[in-house]
Order: sequence, then structure tokens, then C-alpha cells
Amino acid sequence: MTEHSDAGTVFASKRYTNWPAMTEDLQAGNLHAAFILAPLAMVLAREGTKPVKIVHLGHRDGTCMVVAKDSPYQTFADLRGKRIAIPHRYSNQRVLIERLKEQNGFNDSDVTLIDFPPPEMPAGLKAGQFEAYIVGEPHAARAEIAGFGRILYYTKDIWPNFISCVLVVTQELIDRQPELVQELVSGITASGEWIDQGPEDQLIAGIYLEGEVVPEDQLQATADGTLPEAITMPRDFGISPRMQAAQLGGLYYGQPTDLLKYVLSKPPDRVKYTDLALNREDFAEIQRYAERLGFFSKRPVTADDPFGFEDYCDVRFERGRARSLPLRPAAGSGAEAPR
Amino acid sequence: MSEAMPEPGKTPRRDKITVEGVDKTFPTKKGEVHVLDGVNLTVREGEFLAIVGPSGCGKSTLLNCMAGFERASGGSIQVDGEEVTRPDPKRVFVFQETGIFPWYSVWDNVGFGLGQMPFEAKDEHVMKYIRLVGLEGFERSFPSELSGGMKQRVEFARALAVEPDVLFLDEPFGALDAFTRIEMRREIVRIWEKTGKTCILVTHDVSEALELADRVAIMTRRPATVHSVLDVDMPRPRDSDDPPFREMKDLIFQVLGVERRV
Amino acid sequence: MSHSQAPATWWRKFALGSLGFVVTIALWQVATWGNDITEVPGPWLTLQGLRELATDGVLWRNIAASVFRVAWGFCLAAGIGIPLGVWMGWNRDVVLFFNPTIQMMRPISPIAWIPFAVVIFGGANFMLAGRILFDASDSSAIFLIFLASFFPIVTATTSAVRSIELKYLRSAANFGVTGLGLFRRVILPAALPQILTGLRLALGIAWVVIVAAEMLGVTSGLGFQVNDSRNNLRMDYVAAAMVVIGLVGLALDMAMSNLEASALARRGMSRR
Amino acid sequence: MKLSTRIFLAFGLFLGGITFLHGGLNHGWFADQSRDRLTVAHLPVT
Repeated sequence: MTEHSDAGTVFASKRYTNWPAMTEDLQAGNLHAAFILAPLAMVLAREGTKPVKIVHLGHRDGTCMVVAKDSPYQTFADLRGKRIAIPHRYSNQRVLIERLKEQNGFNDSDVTLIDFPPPEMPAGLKAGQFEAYIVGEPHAARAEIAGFGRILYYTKDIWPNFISCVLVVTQELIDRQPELVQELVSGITASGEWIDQGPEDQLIAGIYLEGEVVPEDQLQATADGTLPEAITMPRDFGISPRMQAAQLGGLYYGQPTDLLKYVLSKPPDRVKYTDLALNREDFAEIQRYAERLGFFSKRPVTADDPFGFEDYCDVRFERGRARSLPLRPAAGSGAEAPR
Repeated sequence: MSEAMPEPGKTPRRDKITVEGVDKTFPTKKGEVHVLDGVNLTVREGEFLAIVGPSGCGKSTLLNCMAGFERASGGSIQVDGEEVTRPDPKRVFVFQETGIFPWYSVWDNVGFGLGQMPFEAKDEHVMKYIRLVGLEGFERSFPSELSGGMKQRVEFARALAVEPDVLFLDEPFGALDAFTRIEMRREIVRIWEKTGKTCILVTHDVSEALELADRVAIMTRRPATVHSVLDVDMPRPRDSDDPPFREMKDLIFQVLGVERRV
Repeated sequence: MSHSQAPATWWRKFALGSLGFVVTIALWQVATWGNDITEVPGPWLTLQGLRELATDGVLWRNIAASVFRVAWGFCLAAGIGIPLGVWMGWNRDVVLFFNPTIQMMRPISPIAWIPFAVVIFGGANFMLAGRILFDASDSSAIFLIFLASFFPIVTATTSAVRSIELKYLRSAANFGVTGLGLFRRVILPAALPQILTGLRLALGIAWVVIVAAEMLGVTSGLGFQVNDSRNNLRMDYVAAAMVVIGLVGLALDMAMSNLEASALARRGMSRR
Repeated sequence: MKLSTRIFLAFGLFLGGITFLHGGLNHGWFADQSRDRLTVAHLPVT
């Protein structure tokens, strides 16, 4: 509960369909908080009309490179002269590719990068529009589940603990309502820890096992989807925090829960939600690649116009007090939590 | 405006409309079209004058000039001594396919020219003319629900409602079937006799002219002028089979240079 | 059709119409046999998706957003387009002044305007009594709908006024009706049928444009629903959204044609 | 009732109705305003 309202703050999730729409809303002042690609956040901090700051990480890893199942490619070197689809010019996937090119001594002409909408990447691979694609989940898992794709690399194979999405907030929000930002960041830290290391036998508020009686006030969903309706989970789905997260994700992502279950469990370290604190070295390295790839072409980083960690990150909110999540023992859970 | 009605049939005294030396040319892409060439014509008050001539000879153009819809290129047209410059509710024009408004009911159409009036007075006035043309009971109907003849009656009622001095009739029965045409001719003569308006009828149907008019002006081919004006002193109601009727008809056809027998 | 036929009975219309409908559904079912929700879905999957979206409430929010934007864009376009069209139709110099510009801008598809729309309207929300009336995506979408509807309406109105039969104008002049009275009692009513046809056409175009316009830069509306479902690998939701787009578009068109019919009811022209 | 008023009324009611519907459903006109709100945007992608 924040100081301003006894009823607590409503953090309303708002789903966008593409990055440009989100960046435009951030620059236009219609949006003050967003999970966004790390390099894109740095570009906004550097060249955006409305200053933003990275206040926390969204998650680590969670990106894979996928090739056709029956294709001969076993390492990145095999992809010399081939086409690779990426989601966005300023995406972290492009930074990962840059590192792979460095490790394998590729120069720019050795591989062709194609900007491609993530949801169409599996179909694009199947249709042979490119030999590999690198994207965040669940679009990598889809090709795998559908049986025509094979994961060539998980992020951990290329760049362990790689930052992919970050939480940015506008400077205006930081100045106007810092305690809101504080509550948001500590909430995200707590839920991250719950997903990765939470108790296996406790259900988070709002989630009920099939057949359990659901208290009346939980039933209706508010118009803008802030207070989630009570979610009933099939008993055989598994009740580990990751499985509960898959159920919650289904509501907010609108994606099939079993797809999210797959992404969050096979293998478990496919995407990480802990250790989300900002650290200087991670960003410095990403910035090095970003500068080399000309992400800051509009306002190049020079000696007398420097661009450092403090210009795009604000660590104050990570040091705030931790927050505890409303958990309750899963009554009659019986079902053994899957490992 | 006195309601003194000269006895029907007797030639009235005063000149109502004088047309002197009127020319009319139309600019077209292919150069000027000379339609009227020195037309002279006088219409006496309360008279029923018919203007006859081959189609395309410019009789409608003359009527439009007299009504003020068109400006004469040369010469002058005067009504009650005043030059005609634009249309006036005192001189109402009745079109071939009726000019009544399909989006208004009969009542609204007939009352169109009356402007701001208290409702009772307007209703009484409108109903008077609806009864005059025999359309009582149809005041709420819309033109699309009426027959050709009934629509023509509405147009007459609308024209008469503003109590004009002059009625211009441009082949008003052209779009009607033969039976309705005869009925409407008798109707217009009855109204003319009852209201004493000055009527000017343009038609290419010589019989129609002779059945209705006191005098018939015969127009030449284009560029047209008035060839001659015949007095039609036949008693009403007129029968087109009477020998004098047929003689005048032959005369007019002769003047027009058109062989009558088929 | 050399011989004259009796008008189709109500029963015949319904039977043939639904037969056509059933055949289409059957073909659709066969063509998409066995597909799951991440491929082109069959009618049954689409129906289920539709039910889910409806019970979830998101469908109604998106329909409201799309119809809201079409309504405002269309009404603004009519509010400005009709008077301008009448003025252009009535005054020769005015049409010479405006027409070249209008005819040049008309073929530019509203979709091309999206980047400008977002920049122009990307800014603040438009508030009313402390509540958001138009948020950023609302106003840019309304702007696009305005453009999509404005040009057909102006063109239709201009030609409507120019093609008013001379005898009506002369009758009015003959009875001394001029100025505002002439517009209100003769010009507008005479031009109304063609204007209404123009409005119906413009509404159809607007509805096609709104879905495309909502694919970018908005976070609600049926266009957003299609794109968002695609991102979430829910092709059943995409198909469901398309069915809804079709139905709502049909409903709007029927509403418009009813308005047109009732407006022209007693003029004998509506029974086209 | 005069035709022109009927047409204006039809469009006016339609506009007013859909504005309230959209305002209510998408802009939370009728949701309780007592609580602080912060919208957090995201894409359905990790």
C-alpha cells in the first residue's frame, strides 16, 4: 500500500503489439513505465525527447537461436553466408549475434541479418526465408514444439546471464512519484524471486486449484484487467511457482498456458527472473556493442559528450525494502510438484 | 390586385406583357446559336395566348425570357410597363415534367411560395387551392404516390396559391397520356375562367392551342420570330371536329408549312 | 432475365442466403481440417475463440474502441464535408479553388498518413471533465477515419448539388425563395439521396481503414485484436476478430441503409 | 418530426452512446478513481 491511497496502487498491465508503438507512447508522455529491449532503452535514454531511466531488469536470458531440425548447422560457424532473422534493429538479439560474429571471426558481410516480426519467425524458418532466427520466447519454443525447429543456442550458451529486457521509467515519473517506482521495482524483485526460488507448495493470492471454493470478491475482473479474476488451475498442471506463473502469464500475455509452461520449465534455466539488479559491467559491454553497431548514430558517444551507466540507469529503487507476496498453503494439494 | 374578372371570351382591353424586338443568342462551344431574332408580341390582361411553332424553334426560350429565367440578348420585355429582369412570384412558370418537390407533401408543395404565415391562415389558403384543383384528401400524400395528372394539378395549385397575375405554361401536358391531357385541358380552361389570370401557353400541338387560346401566335423556324397572330373567336367549349376549328387548323399548318394529313 | 420475375419471396431469400453461408462454412472447414490454434483455424475453433473473447470481455472493449473511432471520424468528416461539398457544388469558383487539391489528396491511402497521425496526435490525451475522452491512439485513429471518409463525402455532396434538376432551382427562384431558405428547403433535400449514398460508401471505406489503422500504435480496437492475437500465436482469436469485423461492418452498413430508406421513404426513390 | 432533426438525432444518439461505452470500457470512466494507477507496458515476448 502506498502513502497516497489506502486501497493500494493499481499497476495496470498494457500489452503492445510492436516496439515502435511503445517507444512512441513513451516519447509522447502517454506511458511512464515499460519493459523494453535493453539496447532500445539505452537509445531512448540517449536520443529520446523524453528522458527515461532503466531502474531494474525484466529478466535474464530467455532468447534462443533456432535452426531447422534437419539442417546441418551445429555451430554458428556453419551459418557463414547464411540469413538470420532478428526482431528489431536495436534488439539485444542483434548484440548476441555481434558477439557470436566476434567469437567466430565473422565480418559484417559473412551473415545477412533480416528484420522480421517475431510471431512469423517459425513460419518463416519453415518456408525457408532464412536459415536461422534468434528471438525471445515463446517464439523460439514454438518451432521446437511444432517439431520442425531445433535450438542451436540458448542465451546462456552465448552470453551467460545476458540482460534482455529492462524496466524503464520516465524521468518525469521518477521526479513526480518516486515511491510508485519504488513499489514497482520491489514488487518485481519479489515476484522474480518467487518464480525462481519460491516455495513449491504455496499458491499465490488469486490462484485456486480446480474444485476449490473461490471467495466471492475474487470473481469479477475489473474492466481494465488490473485485479485478475480468480484463476483456477487444473490439478495435474503442477503447482510450482513457475507453473502458477505460466497460468498468470496466460492471462496477461493471452498466450496458451501450456506453451508458457514449456518455456518456463524445459529447461528451467531457459529464462531467469532472479538477480535482476543493474550492474555496471553488463551494461558497459552492451553499450560497447551498441556503439560499434551505430545504435547512437543520431548522437554519437564522444569524449566531450560521454554516455555512462549513470546516464541511463538509476539504481536507487533497487535498494528499497523487499516486499512479501501474499502466499497461502495449497489446501489438499496432494499433487507432487514436478521438478 | 383587383379581382375584377373580364367576361370570359371577350377580348380584354389593357396590355399586360409587351415583347419588343427581342433577340436571343446562346454561346456554345461551336460558336453562337441565334435562337430569337426580333420577336414582337403583346399579351393583353386576362387573355389566354398560345405560342405555336416547330419544336426547337425557340418558343420555350421566349417563354423563359418572359418569365425572367433567361435574359434577352437584345430588345425589351415589359410586364405592366416594368422591364423583366428576374423571376417574380407575380408570374409563375409551370414546367413540362412537373417542378413540384418530391420531398414535400402536397400540402407543403402548394404552400411552398407562401412564406411565413400563421398556420391556420396558411392551411385555409392552401386547402382552398387544393380544393380548386380537385385534390382534396391528398394533401398528406407525396408526389411519388400520385399519378401524372394529379402531380400536374398540384403544380397548378402551387402556382395559383401565390395568386400571380400571369401563368406561363411550357407544354404542361406533354408528359401526360392522351385521356388525362384532355381532362387537364378542360381543367386549365375552367381555372382560367374562374381566376381570370393571364395565361401564356407554349405548345407544338396545334389542336391544343386552338382548344385553349383566345389568340394563337405562330413562330417561324430558328432564328425564330412571330410570323402572325390569329384571333380564335370560337365559343367555348370548343369541338375540334367543328368546321371552323378544322379550317383554322389547316391555316396554321399551312403557315407552318407542315402537311397535316397522314 | 428477359421475362419479368416476381420479386424474391422472403423465404427464397433466406433459404438461398443461408445455403450459401453453409456451403462457405463447409468449404472453410474442409480447407482447414485438423489445424490447431497456431495455424489457420477452422470454423469450430473460431467459434470457440469467439466465445472465449466474448466471455473474457476483451471483445466488447475492442468493438467499442473501433466503433467509437469510426463514429467520431465519420461524423466529423460529414460535419465538415457536407457543408463544404454543398458550397462547392453551388459556387463555381469555390469548386475550382478546392477540387484540384481534394482530387489530388483523395487517392492517398489513409494508411500512408499513419506516421503523421501518430506524430500529430501522439501527444497528450484529450480530457473531458477529468476523464480521458480521446487518448493518443483514439485521436490518431479518428484522424485517419476522418481522412478516409472526408473525401468520398465531399465528392458525393459536390456532385449531388451540381446535379440538382434545373426545374427545382427555377421553381424556387420563381417563388422568390433564396439564400438560407433555398439551401434548407430545396438544395439540401434535393441533394439528400446522393449525399446519403455517399455517406454509406464513406462509412464502408472507414470501416476497412479503421482495422488497418489499428494494427499500429494502438492498444485497443479490433485491428489491435488481430495483431495482438497474432503475436500471441492465437490464430483462432485472429479468425474470431475477423468474423466480428465482418459482422460489425455489416451492422453499420445496415443501420446506414435503414437511415437512408427512412429518409427517402416517401420520395418513391428508396425502393432501389 | 422533421426529417433533418431525425437524422441529426440518430447520429447524435449513436455518437453519445458509443462515447460512453468506449469511455466506460477502455478509459475506466466508471472505475473507482480512489486508487493510484501506473500503467506498465510490455510485449508478449521475453
